Amino acid sequence: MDDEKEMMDFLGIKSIEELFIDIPEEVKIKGLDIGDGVDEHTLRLLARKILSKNKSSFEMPIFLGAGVYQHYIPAGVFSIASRSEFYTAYTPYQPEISQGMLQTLFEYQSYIAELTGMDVANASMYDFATALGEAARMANAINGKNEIIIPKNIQWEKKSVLKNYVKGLGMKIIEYPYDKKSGKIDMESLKNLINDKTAAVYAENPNFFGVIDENVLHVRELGNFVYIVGVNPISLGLLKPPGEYGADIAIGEGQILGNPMNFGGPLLGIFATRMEHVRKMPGRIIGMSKDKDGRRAFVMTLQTREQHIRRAKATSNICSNEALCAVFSAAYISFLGRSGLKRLAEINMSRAEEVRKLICSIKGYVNAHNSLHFNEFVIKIPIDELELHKHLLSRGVHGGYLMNTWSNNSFPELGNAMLFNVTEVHTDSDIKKLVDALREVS
Amino acid sequence: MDDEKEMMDFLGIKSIEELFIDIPEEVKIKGLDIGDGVDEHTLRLLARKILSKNKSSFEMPIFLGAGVYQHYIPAGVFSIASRSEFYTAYTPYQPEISQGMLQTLFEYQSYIAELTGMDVANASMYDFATALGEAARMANAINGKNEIIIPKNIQWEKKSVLKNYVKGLGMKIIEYPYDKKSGKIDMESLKNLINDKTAAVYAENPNFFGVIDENVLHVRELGNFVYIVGVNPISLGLLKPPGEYGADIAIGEGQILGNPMNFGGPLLGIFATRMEHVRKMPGRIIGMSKDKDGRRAFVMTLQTREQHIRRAKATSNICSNEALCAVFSAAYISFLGRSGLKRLAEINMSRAEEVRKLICSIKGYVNAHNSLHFNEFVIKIPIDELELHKHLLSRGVHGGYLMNTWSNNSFPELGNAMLFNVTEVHTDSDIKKLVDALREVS
Amino acid sequence: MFHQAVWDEKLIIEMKGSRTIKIPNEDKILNLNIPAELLRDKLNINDNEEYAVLRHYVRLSQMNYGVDLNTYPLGSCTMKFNPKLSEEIVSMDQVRNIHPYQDQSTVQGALQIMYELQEYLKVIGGMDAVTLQPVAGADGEFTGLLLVRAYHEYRKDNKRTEIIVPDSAHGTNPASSTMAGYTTIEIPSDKNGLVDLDALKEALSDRTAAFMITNPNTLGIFDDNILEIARLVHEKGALLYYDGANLNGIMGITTPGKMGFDIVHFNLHKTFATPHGGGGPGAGPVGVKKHLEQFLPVPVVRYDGKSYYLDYEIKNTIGKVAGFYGNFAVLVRAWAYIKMQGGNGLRHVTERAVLNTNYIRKRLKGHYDLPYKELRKHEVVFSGSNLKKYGVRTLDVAKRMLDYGVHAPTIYFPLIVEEALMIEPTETESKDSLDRLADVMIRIAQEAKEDPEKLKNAPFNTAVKRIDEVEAARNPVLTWKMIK
Amino acid sequence: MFHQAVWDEKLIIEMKGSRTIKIPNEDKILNLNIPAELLRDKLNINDNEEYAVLRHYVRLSQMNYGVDLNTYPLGSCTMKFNPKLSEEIVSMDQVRNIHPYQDQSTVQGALQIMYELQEYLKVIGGMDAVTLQPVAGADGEFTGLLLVRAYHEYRKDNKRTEIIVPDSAHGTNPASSTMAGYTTIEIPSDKNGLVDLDALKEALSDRTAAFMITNPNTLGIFDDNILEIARLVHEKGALLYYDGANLNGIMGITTPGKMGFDIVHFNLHKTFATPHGGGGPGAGPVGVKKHLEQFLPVPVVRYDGKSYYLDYEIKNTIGKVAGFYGNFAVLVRAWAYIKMQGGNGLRHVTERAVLNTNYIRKRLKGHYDLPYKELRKHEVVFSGSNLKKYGVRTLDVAKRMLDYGVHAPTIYFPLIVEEALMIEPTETESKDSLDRLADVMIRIAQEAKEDPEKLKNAPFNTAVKRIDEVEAARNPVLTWKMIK
Ligand SMILES: Cc1ncc(COP(=O)(O)O)c(C=O)c1O
Ligand SMILES: Cc1ncc(COP(=O)(O)O)c(C=O)c1O
Repeated sequence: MDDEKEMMDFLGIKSIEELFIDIPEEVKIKGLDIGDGVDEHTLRLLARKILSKNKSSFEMPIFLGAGVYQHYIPAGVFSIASRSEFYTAYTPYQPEISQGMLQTLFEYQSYIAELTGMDVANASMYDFATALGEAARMANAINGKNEIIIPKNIQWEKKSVLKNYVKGLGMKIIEYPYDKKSGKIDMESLKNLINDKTAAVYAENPNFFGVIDENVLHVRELGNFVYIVGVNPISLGLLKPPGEYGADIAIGEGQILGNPMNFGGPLLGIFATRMEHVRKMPGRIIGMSKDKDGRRAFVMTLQTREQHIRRAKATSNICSNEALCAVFSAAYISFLGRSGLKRLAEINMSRAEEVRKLICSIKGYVNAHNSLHFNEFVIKIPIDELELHKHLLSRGVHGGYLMNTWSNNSFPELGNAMLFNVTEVHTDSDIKKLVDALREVS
Repeated sequence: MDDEKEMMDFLGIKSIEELFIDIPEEVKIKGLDIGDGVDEHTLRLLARKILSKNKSSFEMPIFLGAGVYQHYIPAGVFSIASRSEFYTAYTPYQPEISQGMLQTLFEYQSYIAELTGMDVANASMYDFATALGEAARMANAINGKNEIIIPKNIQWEKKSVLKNYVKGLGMKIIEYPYDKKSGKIDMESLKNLINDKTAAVYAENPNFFGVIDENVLHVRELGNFVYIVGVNPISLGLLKPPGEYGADIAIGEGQILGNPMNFGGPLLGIFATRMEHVRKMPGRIIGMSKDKDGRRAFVMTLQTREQHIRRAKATSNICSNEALCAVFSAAYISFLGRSGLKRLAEINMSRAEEVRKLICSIKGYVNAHNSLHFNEFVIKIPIDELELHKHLLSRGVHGGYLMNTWSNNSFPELGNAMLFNVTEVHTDSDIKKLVDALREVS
Repeated sequence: MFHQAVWDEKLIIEMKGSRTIKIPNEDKILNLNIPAELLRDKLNINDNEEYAVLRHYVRLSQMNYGVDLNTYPLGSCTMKFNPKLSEEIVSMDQVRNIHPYQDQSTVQGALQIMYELQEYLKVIGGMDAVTLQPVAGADGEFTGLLLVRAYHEYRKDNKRTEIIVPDSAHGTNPASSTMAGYTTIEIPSDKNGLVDLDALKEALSDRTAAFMITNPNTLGIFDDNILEIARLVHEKGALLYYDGANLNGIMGITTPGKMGFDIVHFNLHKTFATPHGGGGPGAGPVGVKKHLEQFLPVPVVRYDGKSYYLDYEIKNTIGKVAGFYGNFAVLVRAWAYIKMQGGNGLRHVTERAVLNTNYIRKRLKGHYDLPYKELRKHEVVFSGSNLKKYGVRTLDVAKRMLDYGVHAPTIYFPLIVEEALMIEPTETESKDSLDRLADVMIRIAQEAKEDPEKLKNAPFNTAVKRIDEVEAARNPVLTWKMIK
Repeated sequence: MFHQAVWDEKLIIEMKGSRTIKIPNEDKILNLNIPAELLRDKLNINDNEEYAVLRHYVRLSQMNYGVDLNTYPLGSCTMKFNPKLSEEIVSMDQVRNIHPYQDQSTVQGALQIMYELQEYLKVIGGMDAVTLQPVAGADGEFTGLLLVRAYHEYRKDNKRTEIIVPDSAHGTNPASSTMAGYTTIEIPSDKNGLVDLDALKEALSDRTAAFMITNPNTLGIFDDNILEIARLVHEKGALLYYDGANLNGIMGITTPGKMGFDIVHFNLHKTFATPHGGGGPGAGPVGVKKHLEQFLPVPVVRYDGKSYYLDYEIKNTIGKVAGFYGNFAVLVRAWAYIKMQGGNGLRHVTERAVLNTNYIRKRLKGHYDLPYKELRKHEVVFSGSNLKKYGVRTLDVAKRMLDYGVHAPTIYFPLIVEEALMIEPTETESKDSLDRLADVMIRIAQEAKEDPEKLKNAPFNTAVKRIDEVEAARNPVLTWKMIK
């Protein structure tokens, strides 16, 4: 290309090789053996061909939840998030020219603070699991203690991430049991586990079983520790927020708020806390300030907590986070508004309850937990988990989460069981398809 | 809603009905019997379900052309055309705040003028067919004469549109024959049809048979009339443009330049002419000017030709046109550039020629026209058109245009024949599929 | 505090670079042996990197105003919200990548959508049959008038050479008449801005082919003589044509059919929320009463109870008015919009559009002249003539509005209102944004008094300052090869 | 003449309206009987019309700078062209709407793409195995260091508590060490900006778990002692970690594997052209040599010749570092990018990136101080200290650049360069835009002399003027409920 030639002339070099003379011959390679490049159209065909091997939730009803959820996403959310100026931006290092992203993230933080009832939220963590890891570390930073007590009925992946996050601190993870009948926190046992080594107690509402647990309202009373609560943010359109029952840190999965499932990534870690702890909080924070003319302006703030300034002493190593997912969520919440969020929570509870009743009316399918559920529930099933799963697939419907098969048998007391998720997107005919197929093996 | 209430209060009305008291009761209706509205997600599901009954060119190779063509469209073209500021704009009535669209359309006009070799182009017509209609009317406006001579081998739809466009003027449409062997203009016959009533002669290159016809270079010599040439704009990356062989008006289908097929609409009518005729030209025209500070600026110009000013005396009634399609095309041409346009024309000719040879090598399939082709060619086939068509479909490939079945038997001399189109998007495996299937009925 | 983005953007031809986009099968080129006389030798189009091109147009887009940015109160243009789901739907392969000649068994989805849309438009228009083929409002008018002609010719009623239009009509109405071969007779409006019945009676004759109006008219006023008008027109053997650009003022309340019209065109890009694309593509389907059905363009979509098909067997069809079946991708969007709204939704669209208009009407009254009666439907036309005394024209008001980040209304139309400011807010503007619009216009009326020079020099906050339009027309520079 | 768009945009909470978005199954609500103590009573989030929301964010977007607008020469960030086809692909249902727990037979396409990407990254990194799970560069570092720890623990080599990093390292390197439970030992760079071998030798001990560097380093200089460094580190029983954020400077020329590294993380959102999204999501896969494979996070994607599957059976796995399999939609984009480039293409990416950097380096030399040697790879770090005499700081230069519609380079990093201006043009900038960047920076150096006050007050042409960051940190207002 002419331009390359001109630049080379300017540099006084004859060949591009000369730009690499500082690389020792011994380490040079012959090239990358990964095939030739293709034109866009050929790739378009190829991608369609490969991806057509996937079955999306538009091609098959799917009743999976367990951490990642299907919800209706307004077309406008995609439209906003695909604005070039948002998605091709870097972190807003120059705030004067990045007000759009900064204000949007400020709105996201405000939304999360309102939903969770906490004072402040950061501009995102990677996902729910790493948010838990960060929360545990933050608890340690707050009170210097070394034990975190978590529910036994936690998703194993989350526990595994937590383990890795606290490993470096040498923190100990202790599990508290749940009540077998209700699926709720066994408060007595939890109480007994708490002592002066307790850095934090972690509770979820709704929990991994989809159970809405009023015990979370009373955990705070059990002692002096950092109380971490994990929530489904959509449930907060209706349910009391952690900030109102003494949580120090609220975390959750923000994918639920307007982000597609994307095979589990990107997700969006929600992280909110009390103002008194803000300087211990990991992650980016956007603040409101003024410009030279006194006009309102937004800027990244409290950066002295962060790696690029504090380096080894930073609250976390997080740098790139999930800003665009937060944009999706801000837009999503804005479209729904208070009335929409409330209604959405109600629809989810209603639909799930309806389906739960339908399933329980089939012989052999038994309600595992005698409680209020949000949009998920565990059903004890009459045959082997994997067998039922395959049967459903053969009927063109994807069942729920296999409670023991996929969790290294974490829940032996349940026997064969499935965790079903139902949201506003499941149509009557999806539900019929599921129930009919279940009935075949009752 | 609260806001509606507030506005009603401001207006001093109690019910919305009061805003319709000026409508006589006799004409009021009870409502619209078209069902209830649905939420976005339900519609999303419904649209996917209905549309899944279509088979797109990504699901089945299609060898149809005949006016609408499949080409590779860079993803960037869609990205540009889906910028809100472009697609949600109206006609740029306030140029100061619409420079983006105006400059883009100015670039489009420039591209069309360069490609066709004409002095000026308008900012779009509806499609090729209506562009022909407008060209005929413009010829009449230029010389006041009343006959237009068009090729016998013209797409019937285009002829039908032309008829409607000239009907009001009482113009006569006369057809000139083509040479059966070559598929090219029968120059002798054409010459004999031209006389002092001839308003215009219309010729196409490549023509409806896909034939590249050097006779178009010499039509200008046949007399004094408005010479209208219809082109495939992509062919102009390689072929001599109408402006260089005496055309007064060049028209064509701009869909080919970066617009999707869209089941035949929207399309994009290309329209270019000589400067001397510009005030007779239909359609919007963007011009370059200056603002108060002397900076370059763009604006709609020569509007005194148009309906909103000249009303009954306008050059045309056209108002909304195909501006966004012109944006697609401007972006498309920009991505390809001169080198890309030339190469694209070469690929199209090459691929089509390759396939033509392959097909002609099968017993029973005969080349209809012994000429150079662009990206289409007519093949005489061994069995009934519809039968072959169905056979191909049963093999998962969509054949070409059925020359007689779909044209009210306009080409009896061809017998059973198919017009195949091949472009850069047809893969080797698409071609194999077609040829294999054709071979089965040889 | 508004300022539009300003990029000092070159013309693409002034940029410099190399092509980076690859074309499929780029390296498989045969020797083509094209005779030299057929080859072109130069082409003044330059190569550029993909990214340079992309940025060029993204920057240009930022220098353009769209309804996604803010209020766009262009009267007669119905600039309403373009639902994003419609854009999502039309970006599917099954819309974009199907060919019009495909075997009908492979495009059943497309045909179903077209069929359903035909049915919906029949109901909304109160008509008996619909063609989706016309690709814009003006094309719909032209088609409608070809149908008028076919009707009279069929009846051997050959002396009908005139189309009557009111002087408040949109320019496309007379222009379409001309295209269809008719002489346009313009009749003046009465003192209420409505059809002057006496003038109409006088103009009507056995030379009259049709009377073209829109109701509510371009002033936004509903003509309650409509049944009388229909009677007069029909009595004379002429047809009554409805310019559907103003349908947003009556949906679900009445229909053109009910009012006595024989023909109506719909502007899907106005009433049915398809984007305007900076000036198109639109779609202008035409509905007709029974007696005109046999003349419709071919094909029409029909359903035989099992599948959808294109019917070319229309007895006395006028043939074709556009290359294929109309602007399909636009039709799909309109279909989606109607599905989302449903019957009640469309009625509410109209109610809210009319409420919004009257709200603006009352808020601006006193600041701008308001000729004719108060109650309006989908739009309202003010006059800026009260500002003339400060040397300020409607054009200046319009330009100054741009400085506040709001698009101007349609100006100098309809022609019967001096210094017209034609405002159509549509139903999708919130009260908030209506108030903002009103505040800006009231402030400008004030500025006209206090600082008329500012208005005459406006705009200041747009990508360029006021443009010399006269010079542009006097010395036209229409392509880059004309740049000196 | 540049001016960024300015909209006087309210906070969404300050707007006023009603919800118009409908939710599926909105009307099917049972009586839920939720105990009152569990219900919330207020929620300070307001309702708005769909369209009002849309416009709000579209307007905000216009007040944001992205690489689709113009040059974004942030050093270390590799702001290159984000191919639009990748965006098209990830918008397909088969990417967006699949659940991570779906039966593997229903996600074979997803698994194939992940598998292929793993394979490509192995080759590009010169590694033996790859995990795609880490969701950002820093997460990759953390994962890499967990692998370091697992490795030493497995070998019962338990006294290794230190990670050595050069003082030119990115802040995430020491921060990740801390998260993994290590003490960070920072060693100074030598006079050439490279690893000081003596300092390294001194720091290395049997307490050293790993040495983390990037080569080319953050100055853009390739350290040709790399094989010696590897030898020294390995000799001491420590591992050598490669921060892959700078891979754009060597692809196809050399690999971390070839240089002797044991572990590398890739920044797909840098080198592999996935968008940065205003600060994420990214993806930070980690590659390792054979001896570390048994510790990788679960699952890894494998292929048995017939189908793809998630393998959880990794002997001594560290477990999980993120909820599922990594940022899948980002992985798909990177896969698409690599497919489009191919091996030669990636090599050319690096060649052009390095050419562009050195072009800028030479154009700016003399106008800004250039510490250390001339030849650079993917980036170059200047110092603004030559402008200090005019009272101008690098921050002022950066702010002034914004006035010309160009983003500023990374500033004040790496820490070893005073008043650092770190420029990484990437391969996707055309010569045209490089010249524009250079012209702007040269002009600003001139302005610093002639009109330093202008620089200190810049920017003027952005949505807001210079922001008071100190005040923001002193009185933090972090949500709208904190606004007084
Ligand atoms: C009243 C009226 N009639 C007809 C038209 C013409 O419609 P189109 O621009 O789609 O051709 C318009 C368009 O502005 C209009 O406002
Ligand atoms: C050299 C270097 N290392 C690591 C990182 C961290 O990557 P991420 O932001 O993806 O966590 C960066 C990001 O800027 C970087 O430049």
